[in-house]
Amino acid sequence: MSLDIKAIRSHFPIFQRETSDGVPLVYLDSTATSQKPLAVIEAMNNYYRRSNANIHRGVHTLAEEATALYEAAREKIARFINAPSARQVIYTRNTTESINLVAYTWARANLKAGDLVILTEMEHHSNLVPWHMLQAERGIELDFIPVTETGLLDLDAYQTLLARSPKLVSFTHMSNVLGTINPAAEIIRMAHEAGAVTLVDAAQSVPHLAVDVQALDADFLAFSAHKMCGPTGIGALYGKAELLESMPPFLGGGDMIKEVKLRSFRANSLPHKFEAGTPAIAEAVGFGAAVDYLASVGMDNVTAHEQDITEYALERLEEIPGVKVFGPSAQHKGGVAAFTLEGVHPHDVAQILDKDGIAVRAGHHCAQPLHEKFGIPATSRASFYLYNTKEEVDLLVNGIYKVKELFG
Amino acid sequence: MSLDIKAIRSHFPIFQRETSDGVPLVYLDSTATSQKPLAVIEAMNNYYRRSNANIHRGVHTLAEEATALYEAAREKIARFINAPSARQVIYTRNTTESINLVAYTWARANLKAGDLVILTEMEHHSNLVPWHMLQAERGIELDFIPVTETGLLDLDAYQTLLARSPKLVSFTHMSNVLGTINPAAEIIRMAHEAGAVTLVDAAQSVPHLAVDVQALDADFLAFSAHKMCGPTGIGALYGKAELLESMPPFLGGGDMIKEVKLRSFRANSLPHKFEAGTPAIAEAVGFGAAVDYLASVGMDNVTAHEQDITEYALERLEEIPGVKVFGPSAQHKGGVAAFTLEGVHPHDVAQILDKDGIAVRAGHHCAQPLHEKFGIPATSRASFYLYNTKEEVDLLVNGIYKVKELFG
Amino acid sequence: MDDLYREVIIEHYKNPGYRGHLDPHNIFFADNNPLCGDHIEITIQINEDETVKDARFDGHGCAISQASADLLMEFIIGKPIEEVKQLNKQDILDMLGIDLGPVRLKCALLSLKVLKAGVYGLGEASDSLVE
Amino acid sequence: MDDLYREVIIEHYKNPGYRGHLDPHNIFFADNNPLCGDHIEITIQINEDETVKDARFDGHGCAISQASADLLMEFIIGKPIEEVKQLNKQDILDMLGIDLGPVRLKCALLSLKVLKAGVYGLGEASDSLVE
Ligand SMILES: Cc1ncc(COP(=O)(O)O)c(C=O)c1O
Ligand SMILES: Cc1ncc(COP(=O)(O)O)c(C=O)c1O
Repeated sequence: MSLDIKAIRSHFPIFQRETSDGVPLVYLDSTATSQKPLAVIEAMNNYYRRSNANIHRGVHTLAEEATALYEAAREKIARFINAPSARQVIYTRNTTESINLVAYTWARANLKAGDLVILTEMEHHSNLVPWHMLQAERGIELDFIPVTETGLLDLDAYQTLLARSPKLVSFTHMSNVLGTINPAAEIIRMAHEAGAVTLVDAAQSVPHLAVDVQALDADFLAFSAHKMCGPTGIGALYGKAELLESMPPFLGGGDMIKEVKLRSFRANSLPHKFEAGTPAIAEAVGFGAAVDYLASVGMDNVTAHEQDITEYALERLEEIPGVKVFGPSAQHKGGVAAFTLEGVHPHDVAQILDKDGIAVRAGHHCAQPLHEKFGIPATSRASFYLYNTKEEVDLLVNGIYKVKELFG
Repeated sequence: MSLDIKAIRSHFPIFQRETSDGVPLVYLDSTATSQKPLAVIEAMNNYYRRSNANIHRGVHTLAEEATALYEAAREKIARFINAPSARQVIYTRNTTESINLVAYTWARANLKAGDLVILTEMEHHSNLVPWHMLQAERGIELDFIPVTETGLLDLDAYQTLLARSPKLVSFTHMSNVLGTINPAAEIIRMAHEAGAVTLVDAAQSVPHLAVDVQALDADFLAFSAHKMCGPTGIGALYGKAELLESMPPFLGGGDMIKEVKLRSFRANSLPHKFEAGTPAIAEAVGFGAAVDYLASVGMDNVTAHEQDITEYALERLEEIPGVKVFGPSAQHKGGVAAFTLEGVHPHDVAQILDKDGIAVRAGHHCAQPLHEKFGIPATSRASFYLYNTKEEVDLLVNGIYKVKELFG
Repeated sequence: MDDLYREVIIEHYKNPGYRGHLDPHNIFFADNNPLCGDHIEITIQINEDETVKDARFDGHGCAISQASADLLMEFIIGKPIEEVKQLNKQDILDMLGIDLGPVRLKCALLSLKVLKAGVYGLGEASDSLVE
Repeated sequence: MDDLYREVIIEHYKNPGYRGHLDPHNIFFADNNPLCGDHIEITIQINEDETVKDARFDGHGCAISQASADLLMEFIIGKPIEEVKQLNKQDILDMLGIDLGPVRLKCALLSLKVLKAGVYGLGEASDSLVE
């Protein structure tokens, strides 16, 4: 089934805007953050207009409504990733906080000097820096699954690394630069055979692919609402129940406790143990609405549509002299095309495209080591989501020709 | 000047709702969370409908708009508390995260076993549990400024505690149960004389009083947007520049870095050093709008109005046989009245009031040790904000008489 | 006044029929609701044929928690233990004759949680007993 | 095409007049923009009367950063050092003849930052030099 893109675009109010007079928005930056459908904006709107109250301990009508909405959203998110139970879904601010939560709690409780953590060369800074910090603090060791010239993970090298008995394998499900969709189930199976716990950075996969945490057998999985049609300010960490239960709490404060004395406390049960203080309530409601929206479109349809556009985009981009697209071929790849244009800096490319309303990102996309690996300081990146069209790819390509002309 | 409450109430869409058929909302739970004016709801709305993009590194129009909005809000918040510069305002999720940030970074870098941290007996769990956790991890010592029978801090006892050379004095500016407004400037001056750093839990003060961090000479000051007409999901930590600069980062990831290599990173400058990953962008915009709204009303007007209502409420409540209000007299107190009604559990009080649309909170209000001190498991709490009226106090009092009748 | 505080609840709260302590007893269990400090303890005597001979509760807390406990004790007397083990949330709501939000539900279910932990001979009362 | 990429910018980017390296020189300084990897280094010769005798930049990066550097070198030759120390953001924007958002502003100001760190003899180039 192919998506009715016209209908879908009409769900997103931002597409009514022009970036400057008469210039419509061509938004090709969903990998950084997605746009939001009206249903999500309105869900939060209604929350603030009708049900806003602090949650959990309130007896009054508003507090009960707010609590019910907040927890119903958690159920929706749990179903969306096929978590066995909603209490295994912890609300965080974003993928970054989800990963840090694991680094501060599970990792600090379980890793000691010399213990090996395996990452990959294509990680986002969010899945590098928390481990750098732990390395500096604890003396853990880090090693990296190499990325091949074509932008895939080198699984043979991974097999070799596993012989060193890592305690944790933490990797991105989909690269935000190369677009590579990594074989997560296989990476996890191999890690488990070697006795390691796994963390999946699913910031780019949950928004774009049907992700089933039980089929993957993931131990931890982190993602952000803002990349999947949801609001900023909220993300999630999924974890296996026995791991989450065994972990010490992260932030201390209201709601994460069962009982507080002047000099001690007892932690609450899941998921509250990891949610200290007044949470992002309206944002949880919006997150739930986003998941409803994506589920109504159907994740398989979303993936198929993106695949279709990406194939077309790669074809068109590669025909432009001087353009080099990074990453694997379309079949291993999500809706991301990071490229360089010979003789023109990515910032100039992005800025000139912007004058035609075309929003692409330029820079290292929070993946500096990966850019270093490919010997470039920066790329321009176009990325696609359910609301993008082939016509927009054509506009991008025309825009790049204009850039070439200007710098020719 | 007295507030035009009718106009103010018209700014808050939620007051158009009824809690059940024909029963209007009497919202007396602003200490838990405040309601939101239309200006705040619409600011976020517009952000999502027009400018939504990820910030900081984007070159395209939307990214620049979003970045400008996000940083302009920081400037507004800095001005609102008279911070010397906006880079001293760190966005967090809430007061709780702000306090934990200090506990995880400044405190873990500066406190060792045996070092004394002074808290008070009237702290919210948010300013207890982070220190319990550090006590368990590090062996720091905790001691507490006692609360007198009338609900004030015992400053003589504090003076005695200071002789033990504490490293940190962390205290609430205003109690969320007793309503006590503590003499923050004096507490800080005394702490500084003893060589201690200070952290002010300003969750209840910044929403209700004009707070000037420079006049207070506070080292750190924590507050939440949701209690001051702003959205959920965002709060702030103010800190003195030299302290913030000397502190190690908290969460690792995108945006908080200057440079990332495969095995190391360099932290970014303030405020970004402490803001890892995609932040709560829409919420920052809403936070800025909330600060604009409060500034337009005038914080002195807000305080005066609340004082007026509180005086009236204390008068009316204390005339009800069997009612006992906790905390000091109105002149030392913000807009909070926590009370017990003889023979009736606070949960029952709250629930019966709710049937008349009156929203009060019942429980320990995340201040269990304080309740223990007063020998009660729970209280009912009515709290007031700029939109409350004396008529609402009358409805509360009538409601309590109904409860008495029912249980009589 | 309203169905939440139906007369029966206030009546059972103010004049409980089954408040007290049985000695000797076959089953004893106690727990509290940490959210509000409600406390319930129960003592139960059992007949040779595995039915409830007598039952009492003691404790303090809100009208909902105390009335539920009283109604529950009344209900189980004479019932087979096997049947007591099957009691669930809905049974309590039926006894109270009202609907409750999530926070007050905890109050209402405290006595059932304590009862079931007791009859199952568990070391700890868990929320999952009453779901 | 549009005022951001005015011909003068593209022209200075493609055919810079002051790209190079002076030897001997009185001042040398180098820095990069960590966001995009742009790199600028400058060498400057100074006359006895404290005016700029000659100036060159080298480096790589976007058109904005490289053109600004070229325009800046052209501008300062012959000027008193004291005047060079006073240059600020607006001067660069005037040379470019365009307005810039916050991200691209960093590109535009990189050469000024490097220049000022050099003439002030600082160990490190800080953003506050060009505000
Ligand atoms: C005095 C005080 N401190 C801290 C907090 C915690 O605020 P938040 O839940 O927004 O983190 C509260 C809110 O209830 C409070 O009243
Ligand atoms: C692969 C990957 N991991 C992690 C992140 C960080 O997500 P967030 O900024 O929402 O924490 C991103 C977002 O850019 C990403 O693409």
